Amino acid sequence: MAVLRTLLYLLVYPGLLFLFVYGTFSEWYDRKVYARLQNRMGPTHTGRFGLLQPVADFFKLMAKEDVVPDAADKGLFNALPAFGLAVVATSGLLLPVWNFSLAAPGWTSFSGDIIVMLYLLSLPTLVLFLAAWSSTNLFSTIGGARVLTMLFGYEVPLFLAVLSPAVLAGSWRLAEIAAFYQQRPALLLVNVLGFLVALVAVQAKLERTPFDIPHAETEIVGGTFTEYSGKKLALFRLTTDIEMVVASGLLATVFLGGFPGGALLGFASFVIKTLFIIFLLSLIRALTSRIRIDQVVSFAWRVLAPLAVLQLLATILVKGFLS
Amino acid sequence: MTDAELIAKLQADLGGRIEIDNPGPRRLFLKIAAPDLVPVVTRLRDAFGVVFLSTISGLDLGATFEIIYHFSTPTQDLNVRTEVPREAPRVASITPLIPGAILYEREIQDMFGIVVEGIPDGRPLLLPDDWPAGQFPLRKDWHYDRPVEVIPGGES
Amino acid sequence: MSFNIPIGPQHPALKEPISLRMTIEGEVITDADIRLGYNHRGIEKLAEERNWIQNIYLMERICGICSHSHATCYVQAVERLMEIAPPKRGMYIRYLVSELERIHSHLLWLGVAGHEAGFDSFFMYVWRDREIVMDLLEMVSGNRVHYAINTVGGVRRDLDETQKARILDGIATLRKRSEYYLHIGANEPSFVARIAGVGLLPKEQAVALCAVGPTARASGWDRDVRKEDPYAVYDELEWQVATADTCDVLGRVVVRIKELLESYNMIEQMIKKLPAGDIAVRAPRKAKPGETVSRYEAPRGENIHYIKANGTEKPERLKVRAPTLGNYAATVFMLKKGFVADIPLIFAAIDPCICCAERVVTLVDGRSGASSLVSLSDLRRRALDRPANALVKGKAEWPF
Amino acid sequence: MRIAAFLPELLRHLFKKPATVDYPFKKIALPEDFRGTPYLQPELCIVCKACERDCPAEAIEITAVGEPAEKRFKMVIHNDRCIHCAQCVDVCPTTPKAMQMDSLFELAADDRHKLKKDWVYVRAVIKPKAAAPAAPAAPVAEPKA
Repeated sequence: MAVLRTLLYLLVYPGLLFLFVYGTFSEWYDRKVYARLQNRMGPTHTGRFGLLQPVADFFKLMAKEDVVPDAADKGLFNALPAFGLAVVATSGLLLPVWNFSLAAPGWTSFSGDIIVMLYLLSLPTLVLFLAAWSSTNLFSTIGGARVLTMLFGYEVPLFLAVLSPAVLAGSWRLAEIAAFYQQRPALLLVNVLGFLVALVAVQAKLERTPFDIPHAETEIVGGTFTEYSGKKLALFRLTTDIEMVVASGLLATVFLGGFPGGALLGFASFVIKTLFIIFLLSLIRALTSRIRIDQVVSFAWRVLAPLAVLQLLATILVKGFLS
Repeated sequence: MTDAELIAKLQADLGGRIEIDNPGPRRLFLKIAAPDLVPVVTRLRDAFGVVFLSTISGLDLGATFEIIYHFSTPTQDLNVRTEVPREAPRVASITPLIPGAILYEREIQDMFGIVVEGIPDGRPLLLPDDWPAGQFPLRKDWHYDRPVEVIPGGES
Repeated sequence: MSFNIPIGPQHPALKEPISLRMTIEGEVITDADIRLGYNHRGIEKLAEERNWIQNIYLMERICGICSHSHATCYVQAVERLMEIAPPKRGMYIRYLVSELERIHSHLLWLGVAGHEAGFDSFFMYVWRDREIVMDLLEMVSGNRVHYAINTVGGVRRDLDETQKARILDGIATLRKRSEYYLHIGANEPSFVARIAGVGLLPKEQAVALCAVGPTARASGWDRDVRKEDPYAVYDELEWQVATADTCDVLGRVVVRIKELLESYNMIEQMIKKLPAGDIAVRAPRKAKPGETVSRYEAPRGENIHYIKANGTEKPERLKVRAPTLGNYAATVFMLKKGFVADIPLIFAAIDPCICCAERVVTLVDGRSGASSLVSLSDLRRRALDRPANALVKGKAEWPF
Repeated sequence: MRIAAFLPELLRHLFKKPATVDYPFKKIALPEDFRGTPYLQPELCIVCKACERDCPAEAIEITAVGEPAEKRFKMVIHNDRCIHCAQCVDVCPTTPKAMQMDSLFELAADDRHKLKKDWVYVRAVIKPKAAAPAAPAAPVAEPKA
């Protein structure tokens, strides 16, 4: 019986099926907001208000021919999409939406799960690089190298920004951090600077404009995904969608005070808060132009890193006053 | 500097080597012999500030080829024309004087078969690489047979 | 170690088939070779088999964006050959449509420059406002792209009061929007970071390489055919030549938006001063033997037609040099100073209308040593570890 | 240099109606004299072949049908080659004009033959003006240049 519950837990509710549905919904929401910001219509004709457009894209890609370049490293080339999806789905399980109760913590809520979440979220970047490297296409090697260069840029500020509220809450467990800020909502204001830094860093992690150089179509065709097609490309796009959902869920937990109110109400606040963060990500995407790779690295180290350190400093000072 | 003043100065300066005619306002046509091309263009550039070359037009007059260099200054439009015999169409290159001229010289080379001596890079340009040598499309004696248009499908 | 990267003829950044072969060393491009001829249509040969009226429509199809420029330049030359003077009202309408086309072409370029730099919202907004001028052109001439409003001896359609009023308030909204884009184009930090100090073309190089149009004017060289060799209407209007002296892509953005603002003033003056009278005069079918050179300021630069007539219905020789060709020499120079990641932006900055230049010629610079063919992406990898001493990062502060 | 210079404009448009038109389902009105496709009114045509001579795309073909005395002609407009410049309408000497332009521009077809339209008709006789003699003006067979 417990095995069935775990299987259901893994495959249906917080697992793949739910993440697939919510990932495609958030992609639709992102495309619709981005279009409306640009005074355009966005997807409208597939399903009601174009809701099924990402699903349609997904199944269209699944039906397409799946080409594997013969010079590619076959084993790695085929395994990577599935591995990327698995990594991102597991990080989805750690969100304190479905294991919110502090008293009876499920097996996915343990002390230190924020560190595991951050680690799992930085793995897809590595998967992208390996995908680019293994497909031996020159455009994708360029894209892969750019992915890694950007990784060194935004990773440190992201970790600093996300971990400073945990330092203030004095615990590494997502559920406890969320509970801490639910009791003292005033302390959320301390982390506003960290929230901004984390937003920009997540925008870079998801490779969206202004940081979408790795697959800038006007310069290097498809970037990391040049050689991918058919099912593998569909899986990669799904991975990026779910990564967006999980990353915004993490930011909501840490910066917007988690998801109070038991199962149903907690899920509702989860949806509202992640959609709010995805709206902010779309806004950044509509606001700026793509910047060159060297400008990204210098921007990360000259602007993001100092702000993140400042945020950490503020957190330590406030912690001192509190105790 | 009105047209008349310029004509007077040109007459004084280049004298015997050029014939000038002025068909319209701000339009001057200077006819010179082929060997005089480079000295006249240098003189125009240094003394009269003629630096901007709009383009070079080639013409097939039957017995000879005519080459017109369209220069322009903020006040007038000077067109220097020379003629080269059809058997040995050779002319000196003015790219050392005006770097922008390389384009147009390569075009007349391609289209008329006029050999431009001293051109920095004489590779074929516009015509495809497998274009048969000795074929110069803009010559009057070069004809192409228009293929009959075949529309696929349905009764014609 | 010198590599030679091919871009094109098919490449996402290029809207038309042209092949750029760049020889680079490390990060800097040392030599560029542009190869044309991929959609050469032999227009000059075709023109010799068509009569004067049919040639108008052939000239219009040299380029999709500046079709009216080529048609007007051609019709001016033919009218001079046939010694007929089109009525004043016809001339005003003709040059009103050419200014409207300049607005539509500059707005199109502004959007594409934004898209090349990745600033898609700017692209969407600029092209949404471009629809205003496209609708005006469709109302005046009956078609959005090839207006075909020119005929030998004048224009084919007249303007009535409602059309004039709609043009005026269309221009009013466009002026507000253009000022807003001037503000955005120069103040959005991520966009300016991509265009300031990129594609440097100092003034003496612009003069030596005979650059034309906004590319030359952005390097401080105020050459404009409408001022130097004013045809018909331009000497009766008050307007200035728009220039900037930052010599880079930012300067070209500024020059083009200033030219937009000048065009709005000119259109308003033309509409106020539109004389009464008929719009065309009958033209003979044959032209007297003779030759003429006609020049016109197309949106991309100076357009020059040389026509020689031999007394029959068909031209003896028709030579067309489109503005983009004049800028290729300057493009090679700019690419040489450029970085690999800026290639699409530098090339888009001269607003290349490749099909315009297609009837003529390639440009090449002295080749340096042998070259081995390596694909573009190998080059881009070098774009990553860019040396800290960015080669020529001109301190391009905002000229205002 | 202002951070997020585009923000006010974007937010203002967030809830505005989109500027894009849902094309196949809603269409924008055409201006009144939009140049669509040329068509012939056979009863007015005097077969002077001015349109055939001046058409830049050689899209008009007029051929005689039956024996010459009958004066029956067939005109074919190759709409797949037509460039919609309305030069045929301008050059047509008849008043009212035999060649007219409609406003049809959605011409997609899977077979180019479907785009060719033809008319078979007898040449119109020019109605004699009140004073002028009644002799119909013999069409000057303009040598096809």
